This record gives sequence, structure tokens and C-alpha cells, in this order.
Amino acid sequence: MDSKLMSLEEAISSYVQNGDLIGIGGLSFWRKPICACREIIRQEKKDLSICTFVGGIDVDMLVGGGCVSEIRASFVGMEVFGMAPHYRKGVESGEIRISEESEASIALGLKCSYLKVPFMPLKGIIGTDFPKVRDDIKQFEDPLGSGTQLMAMPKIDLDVAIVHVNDADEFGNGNIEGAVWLDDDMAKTAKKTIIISEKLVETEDIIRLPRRAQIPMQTTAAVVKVPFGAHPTSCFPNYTFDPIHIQTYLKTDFEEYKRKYILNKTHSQYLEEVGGVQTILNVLL
Amino acid sequence: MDSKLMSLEEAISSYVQNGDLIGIGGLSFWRKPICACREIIRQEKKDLSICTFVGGIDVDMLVGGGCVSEIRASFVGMEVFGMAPHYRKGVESGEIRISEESEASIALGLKCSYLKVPFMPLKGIIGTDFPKVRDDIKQFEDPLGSGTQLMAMPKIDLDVAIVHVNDADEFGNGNIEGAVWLDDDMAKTAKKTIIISEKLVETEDIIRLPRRAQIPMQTTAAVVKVPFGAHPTSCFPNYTFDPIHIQTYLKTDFEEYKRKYILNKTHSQYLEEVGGVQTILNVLL
Amino acid sequence: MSEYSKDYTMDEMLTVLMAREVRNDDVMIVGVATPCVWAAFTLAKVTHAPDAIFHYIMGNTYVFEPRQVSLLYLEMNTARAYKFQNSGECTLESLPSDTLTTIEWFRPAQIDMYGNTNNICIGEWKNPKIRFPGCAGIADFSMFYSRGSFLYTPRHDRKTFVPKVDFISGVGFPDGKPSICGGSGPQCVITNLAYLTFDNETKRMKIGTIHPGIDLETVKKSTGFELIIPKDLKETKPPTEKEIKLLRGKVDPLEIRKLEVLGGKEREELLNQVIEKELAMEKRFPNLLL
Amino acid sequence: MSEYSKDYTMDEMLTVLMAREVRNDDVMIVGVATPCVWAAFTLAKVTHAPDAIFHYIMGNTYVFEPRQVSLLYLEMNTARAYKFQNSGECTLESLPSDTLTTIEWFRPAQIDMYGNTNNICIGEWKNPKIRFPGCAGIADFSMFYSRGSFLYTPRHDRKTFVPKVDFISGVGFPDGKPSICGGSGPQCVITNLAYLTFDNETKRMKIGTIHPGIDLETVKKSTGFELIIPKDLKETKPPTEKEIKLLRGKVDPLEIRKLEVLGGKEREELLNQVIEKELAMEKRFPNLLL
Repeated sequence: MDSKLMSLEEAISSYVQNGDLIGIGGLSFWRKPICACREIIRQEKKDLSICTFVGGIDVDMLVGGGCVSEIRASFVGMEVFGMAPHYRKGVESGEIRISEESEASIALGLKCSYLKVPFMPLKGIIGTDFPKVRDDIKQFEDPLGSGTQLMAMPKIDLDVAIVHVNDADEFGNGNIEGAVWLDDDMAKTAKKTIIISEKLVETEDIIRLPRRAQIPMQTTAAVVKVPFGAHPTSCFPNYTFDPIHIQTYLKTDFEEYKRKYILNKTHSQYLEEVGGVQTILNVLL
Repeated sequence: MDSKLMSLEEAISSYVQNGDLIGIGGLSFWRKPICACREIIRQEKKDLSICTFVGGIDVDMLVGGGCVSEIRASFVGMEVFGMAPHYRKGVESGEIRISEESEASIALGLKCSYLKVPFMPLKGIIGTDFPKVRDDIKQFEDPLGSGTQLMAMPKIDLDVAIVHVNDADEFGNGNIEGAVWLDDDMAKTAKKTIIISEKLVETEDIIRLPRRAQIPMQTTAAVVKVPFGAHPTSCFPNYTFDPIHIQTYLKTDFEEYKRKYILNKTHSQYLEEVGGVQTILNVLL
Repeated sequence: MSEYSKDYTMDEMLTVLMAREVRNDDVMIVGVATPCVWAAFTLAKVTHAPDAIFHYIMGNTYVFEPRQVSLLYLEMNTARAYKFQNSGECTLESLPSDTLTTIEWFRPAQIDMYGNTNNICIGEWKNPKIRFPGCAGIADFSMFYSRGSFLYTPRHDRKTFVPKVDFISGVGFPDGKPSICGGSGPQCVITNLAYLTFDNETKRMKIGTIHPGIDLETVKKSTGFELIIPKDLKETKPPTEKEIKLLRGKVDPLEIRKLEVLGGKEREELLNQVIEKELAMEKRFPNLLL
Repeated sequence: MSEYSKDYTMDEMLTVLMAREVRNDDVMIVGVATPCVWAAFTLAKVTHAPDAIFHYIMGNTYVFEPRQVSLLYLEMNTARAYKFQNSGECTLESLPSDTLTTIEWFRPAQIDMYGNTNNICIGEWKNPKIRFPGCAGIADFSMFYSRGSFLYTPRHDRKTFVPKVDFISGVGFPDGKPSICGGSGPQCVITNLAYLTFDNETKRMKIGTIHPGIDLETVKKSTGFELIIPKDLKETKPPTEKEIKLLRGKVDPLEIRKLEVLGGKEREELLNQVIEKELAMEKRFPNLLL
């Protein structure tokens, strides 16, 4: 079997193309592949559509970096830290297109792939203004004749999924310790999946994790080892999110932020810049 | 919180009504709540509709006992041991109605409950003769205009789910060690759920099983402790199925079988009749 | 009966009123970035609803034990689960089968007299004056729940209570019709001024009770549409001494709930305080409250 | 090249031919009560397809290691999984995204010239002469697979190969049209007499190769419809010595695969033998074959 292990640079340059629809795992400030977002910005990818269940600094940073033309997320915010500034500016200025989404529209859209159906029915959304701004959804009546009105929510076909996991082997089996959210669905249905892992383990170790290794190697294209790669978001049960760096992010002009934390920075240099050892000790559980 | 612990007799008499649609967990010869099937026969329940993913001795026994009027299963057989005799006779004689099912029709039918939708779309089934014998399914075109033909598979609304688990607490949290199949969907969507458990544990112990306790107490109506309650089917990783008793079942006239193994037998007497200690040692892993 | 508190603050009033809506057999759905909700559910759990169960969107888990409200360690709480699901389906699966009752609190940016809510934008969707984070699951679920949906806002003013929301992202009782998806629809709106509810007949918003010290005129002036006013207008029962003691002493001693109420400099100071205190904690599993 | 075996039996021929269809990057779907399939996949795994992965319906698991075929302890094999899913969705989720290729073998009770199959009943559905167990997942999945569906039967006769199946429960190429759901449709039918395939143009069943010792007339007489016969009719390559040695010595030494081929008394005797031997095993995890 071939190893899929590669550098972050190689994984992003090989598998992320301008214009792709990229699925990003995690939720809000939790287990987001932020190191991959920084790499995408370094590589100046353009015109990406970003799909994520609940977005935070991941989406905001990619918008700030000029990589995004469209967002598909049920929520993009900085939790109790406030609004996501670049996301907000991007949408308010009209630079960024929004596909207005709910939780179910994304969850069901991804599920379509398994069944190879073009849509899934949802009882929600009806009565909202979503249909006014989404011409790809449609209200219809239960074909079985109950008279129930339903909303058809379209399939979401990811070009690439990028997920951050706790453990992976070099062949692309990935294990998530905490909540999985939509990461498994993204990883299993995307055309190409990039796994960023805190840790590299042997396949043996993955086998010993019954009901864990949620991401089977069959659909994995690349495995990249990046300890603390989710910083400043969390990776349970290793570390929590870094509230201090999130505040720094919100207070810093993006061009300056980019210069200081993204451009020409190795991962090690990045970790030094965000506070080094003390920051690591702060976030470790 | 109220304990839901009760005897098998009480659970079946309280929650199984003549005419109910009963979901039975497990698959084929694996983790089937057979002790509950025997109790249903003892209580002479009538006119039940039985829904199970893949049926075996469970369905066959209930048909033999005269409890069943309709079957909804993707398969009913005795694996390498052959055909299910009473099931076959029941259908061939016209006594038992069949709702012709596939794996997806049952899996998706149960999923409808979560989303409160009357159907789920399936790309399969089209081109088969299912529509000729199922007037509750219907081919329809993707409402989003792709032109894709789909089959609408209706919601399955269970009155009762009966599932066999490895561990349960008295409040109705249930844990399954091996494959879950559709047991969690049945347990969570049925109006009333009866858990038969090999073992009673404290809620504490269930909490220590992350990603295990697949059956949350909220929907559980009754918890019954019956060690070896799945015999002659398996309960991984405790014991495997009992091939000798399955052969006995197939060779024995059902009235005689009923007299010897079902009527007026306590669970202890049943275990003695099927071979006592030696049988227990045979099947233990 | 415990005596009523005399020194409660507005965030405490909100939290206590929200807690009182919880029933003992509820599944309490906890979203993200809503410390008032978390504090309210935890308070309910340690007072009148000991059997209620947390359902954390954050962890996709059902959690039984109440723990102290935390800013940094929410994920640790959610990990103490007796049900750990594998995917986003948990969200979908918590859509109660008819045997489950759930309670979820939504905080709308705008709300109209029929309880339609907006968490999308101010102004035209295509060229919004303000883009909000989005509606998360509100559009999916708010009209399903058999117990209905529950609303709160610490900002009872004409920016929030509007004649017409700019974008309907949560459905109330449109044009006064019953909830279209089988749920019970909006049940109440708890604000810094009053406990609002909906008229059974017209489905229009009405005043349930007014908080002590607030006059009717203030409520009317702060609402961008006409509220139904009951003939026999009563005062909201304030937090009891016991509720306040539990809230301050055990449930949320770091006052994280206040982050939903404060703004500007005050909010930033509190945020920094909370972060400093929580980073200094050696043990990062928040205290168990049993 | 290994030499061809001279003493292979029919079950071994079937199993070896089925094994040869497996590709190194396949997900091999193992259903219930199909020991020939299991033996074939295991043989493939220890010969030319070391990277292929088992997907056990039985355990809802993906399993990497091959283990000896077993009657009683299949569930133990499936437990050695690196992916343990929580529900029947595994079945649905193994419906390959376009990046996965799967191979699944179906054994039809009846099959027609276009590869439509029947596992439901003989006679009229309402009053069947024989009711079969049912089609399990065949109706859902057989037309999806990008690699197509794979068929086998140890009973090549006019009862199985019929002009018209009594109930279509698996869709082939109805009226000679391409697979309607985007999959590649039936790829081959491996029988005790021949290796059958489908004509690219007409989608009708044709003889690929005939097994050694079988003559064309026997195949024709045993088939209830006209088969396309290639001009240059070749003989099936029999099992090699190596394949037979592995199959008998390691993959399936208890000959459980024969249960699919034998009938009556012979079958019962074998069944009893296997049960006796397996119950006598102390260690109930079947041998690892690495």
C-alpha cells in the first residue's frame, strides 16, 4: 500500500485548485484545520467556495486572505468574541457570495452522495425567506400523496475535504477523539480528502480503536502531520482553543497579521510567534 | 428518575398490543431478542406486523407461534442452515402478508422519523418489480429539475422496538458492543422501546463508554435483564449463536418445540432444556 | 418558598426566567456562544429539573451531569457524555421523535409580532447593511418542536422588535397562522423588560408579565409594533434568594453569562478576566455540581 | 506461473474464479450466509489483492486482515475492524462515492439473459410456489456500483437461467439498455459450467469461457435462453496449484464453502462436521492469514 504522507505545502498545492469547493471540518472554534488555512493563504489560492458546518476564524481568515469567492455555512462567527470581521466585510461589500445555509441543509447535502440522490427532503426551511435567495432549493409536495409540503435540499459535491484529526496512519485512516460533526461525511464524499493529524500512528493502533477511526483510508488523498495544527482552535482532548490569540487576531489588521503569522512562516516559527511554550502550556488540557 | 426495570412478562404485556408494528433489532442470527419472541408467543399476541433489517429464527418463530400477520424485512432466512420454514409456509399459504423490502427501504424508512418527513428518496429499486407489489412507494422525478428518476420510500413508524443489548442501566440507557445495525434507529424512533440486556450496570458505567451507549434512555419504556436472552442467536462479544439448537429448531415440529422450549418455561428452565451448562460453555467466546 | 432576591441584576433575571421554563423531562439543547442559555439550563438542573438532560451541539452528546459554566472548557463538559454520536446527525436526531420533548433557546437579532425571527442580515440580503453570522439550525428546527421554540433577548428595543423582519430565518406564526410544521411555535420571549408570550387566538405577541421596576410605557416604547396588553397586568416574579445564590455561587461564579448582556469596554474587561481566571485553573474539567 | 491444479472440485473452481475478479483497490462486500464469497475474497487477499478491504455487512465494519473462513465465528472476524460504524448506514455509506470501487457477489435464484435477477419467489408474488428469503440489498445497490455487479451460482440449470424471471429484484440491462442508475451493470456470472459475461452491444449474456471438461451442448441445454457464443470459444483457466493449496490449507480448511454447493444428506453431514470442529476450538478468533 502506498503511503500518503506528505508536507502541508505539497498536500495543498497538489490537491487544492483555484475555484474548488472546499469542505472544512470542525465546528466554530473546535478542531479546525487552521494550519491548512494559513497554507492556502500562503499559496494564494483564489476563488474558493468554502463549505463548513459552523465557521469561525477558519472562514474569516480565508476571506481576509483573499482566497474566497463563496461561503456555504450555517453560521460564521467568533462566538463570544464577537462577529467575524473579514467575513462580515466581505459579504457587506458584495465581494463574497453567500449560499444561505442551515445546519440541516449542509448535513443533508453531504448525505446525498452516499445514496447518489440529487436532493434530500427537509421539513424545515418552509416559511423562511431562504427560497428567495436560494434558487437551487424548491418546495414540493410529498410524492406519496400525504399532502405534506417539503423542501428539496440539493446535494453538496465537495472537490476537497480538509479535516483535522487526532490520529492518522500514513495510509489515510483517521481517528477523531471528540465530536465528529460532519467531518466523516466530508472526508468520505469529497473527491479528494486531506487529513491533518496531530499524531502519526501505525495502522495497528487505529485498528485498536473500535468505532473510532471514522475516516477510512479509501477516500484519503493526503496525510499531513502537524502537531497543534488546529491552533488557535481546539483539538479535544489534546488542547483547548487559545482565547488570547483569537483576541489578537481580532485586534490586528489582517495585512499585519498575515506578515507576522502566515507568510514565510514555518509551523515552528508560527508557534513561536503566537507565544511559544507558554501558549502551548496555556492550551494543553 | 424512575427505574424502568421490569420482568419480561410485564414488559411485553404492558407495551406490546395486538396489531402493533414491532421493530426487532439485530441481524440474521446475531443479537436477536429471542427471549422476547418466546414471551410474545406465550402471551399469544396476535396480528403483529414485524419489521426487522434481516430476519431469521426471530421472525420464523413468531410466525410459527401464530402471532404475525405481516412481515417487513429485507431477508428472512436461516443462513447456511437453510430456509425459514414457518415464514415460508406462512407466505406461500397466504396467511402472512409481505411488505417487500430492501435494506435501504428499511434503513431509510426509519430515518424519516428524525426529520419528520413522510419519505426518503432512493436511487435504487427503480427497474425492479417492487412497485408492482408496493402501492405505498412511488417513482418520481427530482423536484430540483435534474431529470433524475427516484423512488420515494415511505416512513416506517414503529409502535414498539425490541432490542437486545450488552449493557443497560435501570433508566434505559443501552449499550451495544458489536455492530448496531438499525437498533439505535428503531429504539430512538419507536413509540415504546423495550431493552433486553445481558447485564445491568450503573449509569456511571454507561457514561464511561464514550460513543457506545447508542440507545439513550429518553425513548426507553422498559428495561429487562435476561442473560443469554439472545440464545440461540449471538450476543457479541459474550457468546456466539448456537448451531445445535438452530438445527434442533429446524428439525422439530413447532407445536412440540413450543411445548418443550416456550410454554410455561422460565428462562432458567429454557436454558436447561436447550442443554444447560454444556450449551452455555459451547457458545461462550 | 424561598424569598425573592433584592439585588439581582438583569442578566440574572433573564437567566432565572429561562431556567424556569425547563421541565424535568426536557432535553435541553445547548448551542454555541450562548452562556446565558447554558447557565439557565444548569440552574434548572440543580433546582427543579434534576432529570433534564443536556444535549450539546458542541459535542454531539447527551450529558447528564451539570457542571459549572465555562468559557474555555465547554468541550470538556460535553465529553462527559453518556451518548457520543458519530456525526452531525445528532443534531438531526435530536429532532424529537414524539416521545422526546426538547427545549432550545434562540436569540433573534430581529423579531416581529408573530414571532418570526431574523439572524441573517439587516437591510437587503444582497447588499446588507449588517451581515449576521447566520441562523445555524433555527430555520430547520424552530417550527418542529412539540414544546415549541423559546426566545430571549437582552436588548428589548425597536431595533430588535420590528414591524417586519428583514429576512425570515426562523418561522413563528406567519400572518397569525398556527405553526406550519406541526410544532407548537414560539412560546415566549424573555427580555430585559418583560416576559412576553403569544395570544392563543391571534398568535400575536402579548405581554405576560412586566419585570419589577419597569413601567408599561417603557415596554411599549421599546417595541416596534403593538403588543397585546392583558387587562390584569402582572409583575414578573423576580429571582429567589436561592436561585441567585446557586447562580452566583455554583452555576456561573465567573459571570460568563454577562458576556451576552454587556457591550464595549465593560464586556472586554469581563472577557479578559474570565480568560485569565480560566487559564489559571490547573484542573480543566469544570466543577461538577451535584 | 504456478501450475494448474488437476484435482480441483467445483466449489474450488467457483471460489477461485470469484477471487480472480477482485482488484487490489476494491472494497469487498461480504454479506451473510455466503461462505463461497468470503472464501473468494480471502483468497484474493492472500494472493493478488493484498490491499483490498473487507466490508462486512455482518459487523458494519471495514476489516483489513484476512482470517480463516468460519461458520460460527464470522462476527469475531468482523470485530477486528478499523472502522466500526454505528448503524445500518454503513450499508448505505459503502455505496461508493466515486472514489471507491466495490465488489459484491450476488447469488440469484433466477436470472435472465439481460442479467435481471430474482431472489423473491417462484410463481406469482401473491401466491408463490416458493417464497425465497428476500433480496436484502440487491434491489438497492446492484445497479449503482461503478465496477458493476457480480453474479455467481453453483446451479447452472434451466431453473436458474430462465427466459423471464418471476420477479425482478435485481436490475440488469432491462431490454438490453445500459444500467439505469449509472453503475456498470452485471459484469459476469460464474457458474459450475462456465464463466459468463455480457455482450457490450446487445447487453445479452454470452459465454466467456467454458470450464474444462464441460461441453458447449451441456451449457446450452442448461440455459433457458439463447446465449451468445463467441466464435473463438476458450476454456476457463482452472485453479492453480498455489490457489488450491492456499484455499484448502489456509483460507477454508474446514470446507465451509462447500455448504453453498452441496445438498441433502451430504450437506447436513458437512454442516455437522464443521459445527463439531468449530465448537471444539478453544480460541475462537479464526486464524489470521498473514
